[in-house]
Amino acid sequence: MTDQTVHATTVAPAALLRRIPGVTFILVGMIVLFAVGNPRFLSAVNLTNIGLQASLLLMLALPMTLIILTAGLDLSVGALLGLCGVVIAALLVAGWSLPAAVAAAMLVGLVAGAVNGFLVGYLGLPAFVVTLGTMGLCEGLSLVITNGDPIGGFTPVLEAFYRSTLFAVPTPVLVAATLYGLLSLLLYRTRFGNYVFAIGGNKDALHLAGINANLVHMGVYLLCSLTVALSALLLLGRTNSAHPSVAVGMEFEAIAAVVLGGTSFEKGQGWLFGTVLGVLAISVLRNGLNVLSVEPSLQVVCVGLLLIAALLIDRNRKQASRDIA
Amino acid sequence: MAATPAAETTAPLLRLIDISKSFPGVHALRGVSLEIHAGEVHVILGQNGAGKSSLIKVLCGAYLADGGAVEHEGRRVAIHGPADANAIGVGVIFQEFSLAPYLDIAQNIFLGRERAFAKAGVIDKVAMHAAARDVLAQLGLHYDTRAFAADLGVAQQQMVEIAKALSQNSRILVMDEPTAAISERESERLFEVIARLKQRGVAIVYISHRMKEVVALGDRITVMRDGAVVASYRRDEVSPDVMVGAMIGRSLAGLKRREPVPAGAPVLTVSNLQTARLADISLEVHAGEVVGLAGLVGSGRTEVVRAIFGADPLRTGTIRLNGADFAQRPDRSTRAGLALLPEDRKREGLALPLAVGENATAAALWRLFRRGWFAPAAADKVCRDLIARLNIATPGPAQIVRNLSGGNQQKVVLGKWLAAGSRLFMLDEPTRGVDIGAKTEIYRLIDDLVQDGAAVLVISSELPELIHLCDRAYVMRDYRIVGHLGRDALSEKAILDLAVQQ
Amino acid sequence: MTTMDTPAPASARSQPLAPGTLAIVVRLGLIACIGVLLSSLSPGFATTDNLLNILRQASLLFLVASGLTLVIIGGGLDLSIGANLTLCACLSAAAIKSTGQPAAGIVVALGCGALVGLTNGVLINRVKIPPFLATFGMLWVAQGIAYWFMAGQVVYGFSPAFRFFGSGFWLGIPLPIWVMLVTGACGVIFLSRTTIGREVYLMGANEAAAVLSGIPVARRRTLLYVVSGLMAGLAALIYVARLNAAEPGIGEPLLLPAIAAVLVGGTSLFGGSGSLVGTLLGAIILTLIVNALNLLNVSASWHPFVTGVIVVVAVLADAAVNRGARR
Amino acid sequence: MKTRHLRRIGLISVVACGLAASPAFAAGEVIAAFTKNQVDPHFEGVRAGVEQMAKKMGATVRQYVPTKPNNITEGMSQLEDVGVTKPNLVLFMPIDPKAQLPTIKRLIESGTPVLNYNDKAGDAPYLAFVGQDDYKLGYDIAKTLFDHLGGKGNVVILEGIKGSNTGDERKRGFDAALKEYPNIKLLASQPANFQRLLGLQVMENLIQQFSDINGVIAAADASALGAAEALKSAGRGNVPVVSINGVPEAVEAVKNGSLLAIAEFNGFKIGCVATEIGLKAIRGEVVPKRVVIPGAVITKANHTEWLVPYQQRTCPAAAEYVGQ
Repeated sequence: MTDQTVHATTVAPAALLRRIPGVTFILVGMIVLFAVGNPRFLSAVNLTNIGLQASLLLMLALPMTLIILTAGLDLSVGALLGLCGVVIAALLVAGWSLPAAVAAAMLVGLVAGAVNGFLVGYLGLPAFVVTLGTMGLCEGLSLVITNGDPIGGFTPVLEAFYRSTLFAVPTPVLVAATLYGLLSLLLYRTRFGNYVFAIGGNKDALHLAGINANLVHMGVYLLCSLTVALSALLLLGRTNSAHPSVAVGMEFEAIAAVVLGGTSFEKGQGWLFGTVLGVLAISVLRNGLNVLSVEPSLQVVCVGLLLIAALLIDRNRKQASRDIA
Repeated sequence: MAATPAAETTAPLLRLIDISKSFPGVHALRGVSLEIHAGEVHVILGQNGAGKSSLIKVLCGAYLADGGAVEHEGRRVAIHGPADANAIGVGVIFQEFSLAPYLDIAQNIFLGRERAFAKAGVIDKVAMHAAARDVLAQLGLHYDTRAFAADLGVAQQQMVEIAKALSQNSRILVMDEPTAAISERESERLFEVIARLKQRGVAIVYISHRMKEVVALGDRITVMRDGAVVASYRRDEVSPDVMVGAMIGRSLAGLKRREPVPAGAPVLTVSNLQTARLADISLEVHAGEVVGLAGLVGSGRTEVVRAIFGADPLRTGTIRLNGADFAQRPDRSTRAGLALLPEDRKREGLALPLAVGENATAAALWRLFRRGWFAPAAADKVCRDLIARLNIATPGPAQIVRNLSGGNQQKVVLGKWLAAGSRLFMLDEPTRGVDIGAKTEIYRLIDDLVQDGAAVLVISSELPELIHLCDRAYVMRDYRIVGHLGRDALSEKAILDLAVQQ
Repeated sequence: MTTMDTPAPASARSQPLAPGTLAIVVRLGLIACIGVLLSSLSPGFATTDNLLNILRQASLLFLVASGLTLVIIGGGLDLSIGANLTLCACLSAAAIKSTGQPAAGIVVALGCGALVGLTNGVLINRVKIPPFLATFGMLWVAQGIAYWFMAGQVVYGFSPAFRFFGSGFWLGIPLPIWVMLVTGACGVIFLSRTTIGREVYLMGANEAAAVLSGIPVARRRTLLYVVSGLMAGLAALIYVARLNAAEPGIGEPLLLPAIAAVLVGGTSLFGGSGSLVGTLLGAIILTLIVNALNLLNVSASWHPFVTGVIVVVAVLADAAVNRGARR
Repeated sequence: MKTRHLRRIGLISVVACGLAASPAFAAGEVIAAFTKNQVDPHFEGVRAGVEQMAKKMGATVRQYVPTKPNNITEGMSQLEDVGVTKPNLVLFMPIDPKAQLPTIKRLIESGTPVLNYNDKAGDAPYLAFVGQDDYKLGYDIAKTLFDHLGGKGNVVILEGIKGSNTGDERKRGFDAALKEYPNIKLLASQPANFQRLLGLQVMENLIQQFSDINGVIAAADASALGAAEALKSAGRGNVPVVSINGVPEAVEAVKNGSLLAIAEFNGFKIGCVATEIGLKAIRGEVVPKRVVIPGAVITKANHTEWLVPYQQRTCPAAAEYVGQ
């Protein structure tokens, strides 16, 4: 310690351990508990169920992680998911081909992402407000397009795709896993990923490094909205019909999953894999409560308690590690 | 990255000609001309608001100059953005670091230039970390490049900044008050690095308030005032007095020590205070005294005043005010007559988006309106009185604090505590980022306070300031008080001897 | 140096409209425009009955949004207000039913609201959970308790004395409007004429500075969440009295409209700025728009879309004004 | 720190094991009963009917209700999860038939017997369908109102949730009745989503828009009760309001005159009969494929039967309705 400026800061294994969010403990606890409560909980069928139920939430929560890393938020993902589903379904029913309909949904996602990204990235408006607005717009548009009626009777290909498996793994799980792989490559191995952390941590620094930080910022929202537009295919496959408000509210669950996974709302601190853990925790809880046939009203309470308990653990651990330091 | 031989000092590397920049209502720069030579340290001196920051921003492409030209090695260049500045080798180390807290050292060093390590868009992390270690090694540093910037100390972050600039082959390195937030010891380390850089032919533009550094480092010194260059010297042709004179437009005698006031009864008695980091802190401040809390940055000075104020939890120890115990909570401390002027006034001292009036009465609402009913007229009057008493340059209490200069902002923070009727003032770096004019006024105010029987505990990294102000001082190292210096023993050397572990 | 020596010029008073005042004026103008437009398009609009109808609907929205406004000005967020309202409504309705005393219902509703608010405050202050998540968690907990308590039933049928709060008139004006005016006035006085109100702005603008100015921020914040909970409790009473029933689904659909009313009212989610008058106008604008669409025979499917447009426009306009003011 | 976690996890485990264990000890068949939300008392009627009949026949019931009212994806997840617990009988009502049909088909294919009740859930090999004819309920109640009005006047309709089978069928019934009464004029038809507050506010606005409303048809009790409140506070309490369902609160409103009449959509009976038919089917008896319980029109004259709380009612025998 004689020369503190030269002294190397090392990444201790403890630091890695510290990254594991508190929800992991709860997740493990829940799995043990549910498995004891009903041995079928760990059956292949049920694991498939959990995977299927988690995959759509994961599709929203993963890009949401990137947005939260930029110290932002996207409340519009649920409504946008619904809107893109409605657009695809309506166009399919109107006789468009699947690729054309998907392209149209991507366009919708592009516009939504561009609006969010421009207002947040370029104009610096608070993301909560901006995306709350676009959320209203998307939900409203879905209602206007459908006039409130669900749209069904389109090609069964989507459902078949949703229900297909590869090596006994459901395709949606593979899709979500692929997205995780791609995003983690993007986040940890590319320039774009570095810039995402930099925007949340110090956007000016990125600007001064000669990078068009606003564009990157907008790009994160675009990426999110485009992913959401593609996820609409999974949603359609799952529900076999398009409802204007089917996914409204999922944004809050996605955000909760991200934060459960240890990603902070500030400074670009976070971990993509934590989001996977957060999504799993929510999905396992819901599935397990069903498998154990817990009374419906208690299920509602349990969701709230999961959130509070996980954050409580994180808080305690953070305090403990600070006390040691 | 190869070392460039020291260039001819006769031909300037970069020449700024007649640069001007104005904002609505303000001429930030008026026809500034400057020559920057390779292998030289060019110090820019000036009070706050003299235009130094604007100049840097023009240099690094953050501002677009309204008029004037820039010549790089004799050729006209245009700086339209950070990319243009990078292209001619300008690197800036700002006071507020441009590091992303949750990127590691290597990622921070090469932020924006990852392409060099990318294969098909994927970054080769091994190569990047190796390169980062190389750059740091050139500065004689051996950091673990996987550490997050968030886990580094201020000085270490600064070194990473320098490494970052160096890795960009910066030929011109601009440093904005680099020693403002680091200890003397760390400053020495920095000066060594600067010397190394000079040898390699890097031109350094060094901005500082500290005359000692200016004299020690500067090869060429330019003084700015009101957005214009008032004088430019070579080091050997100028004395500190002349430079200060140029800065403030008149000659100022060196700082004399403040006349002591007869000390009264003890106001603050701290014994055996211990917190998560601090150990064994005992000190006493009497009425009519200015007591210094000296030590390097990171030695625990700020933590002591925060703990006394109740902002951080205590483990053990007693704190008495006028002989009585009081609850260690900021609201109770305030009501008991304690005042804390925090180190970082923008983050902790002021609500920047609110008005001067709202800020000035923030700590005094309980005292001015004991029943809890707020009267705007009364608050307005209190605020106008403070503005007059402290000579705060503002159009009125309704002015948003963000729009004031640093010195005037600091006066608002002080005014907050005057309004609260505090009897013990704990001032953490009261003159940081404050121009000389405001500085003298703050000194005068401190003097007034003790004349009036209040007690003052001052933290400062500027030793001359401590010696000027204080009747005596405690010196800290590693979160402990390691010594006490009475009025006669108080000297820069004495403080440094105690503050730096031998 | 010259500026330093000259004392502040006294002309500072005669500066242009502060952004806050401007925002209020703009909103009043907007309401007037919609009003003029509608009365020319639809004869049914400019009747006393219709205007009172709009105000009565707005009053319910305002009551929910008012507590939220205070919380947001203080730098927080309360997503649990809707679920809190549900819980208060269910518990108080049951209390009135079982005791036959409206007073019991009032006590239970306010007590329950305050308790949920207090829990929010503790989670945020003590456990340091970000407000967004703490109140989101409480949303689920309160909703779940309401479901459990009601077990699928509806509590209905109250004495006229209690129903007077929701459907009565005084001086020809529906009582909810009076409640809105009285609580609004109290709120405005609280924010502008009490030291605590001033402290709320300070802590919203810069929490750290507020703490170091000796403002007991944690207690103030808890107070705000308790007030927000109390407002949810009060709103619950009015809702129960108005609907003559309590069911576990009444509160949840109110959350987003309440946030929208706050935003349209010009309160910044960054904290430290905003006003209850703005929220009142925001609630009126949102109600007015739906009323207008109805009178113009626009399909109900368009309501959410148009509301979304209004929110976006309001936010963009405020951002533009603030940018202008900052320059 | 670790012990604290362990203690916490331990506590949670104990609670959850208790929750898990309770149904496991009960004897007889396990019935999984689906309802759409925990808000509408109609579904409480269904649940009460199922519980009563199951108890009578020695079976155990597990209730599945989405945590968010009428949430389609949650309803689907619960169906999938039920596939894991393998109950002996599933009583299923769709939140959305199109969305849930494929999942329910797979559940049946995996060997779980499913009975469809309350709402039609598309075409799948169900044990049976037990429900009521929403179209007819809509038609009957509209006619009741129109006759009350003497065959002429202006009416407004408060629709249900668009796209729900129940809502659409009822609306179709209203429209069919309208066609038969040329002198009845439909002023407006707006969705009130079976909700009370929406019923109240939509009605408030309609009152402002039309000064000459003679009658109101609501697709469900909650929105009808809201509308009746709006009319009463506008001093138009004499405008007759009719609705469909017949939850005790609404029946009381018929008793005191706030509502004119209700077409009986009896969740309790549906629950009872569905459980009886379903249990009989899995116990090997031959059961009818389709049981439609007729709905009476509840008026002041005959309302007392429906005032009884669900828990105090007695299940009718399914035989009463078979063959009707």
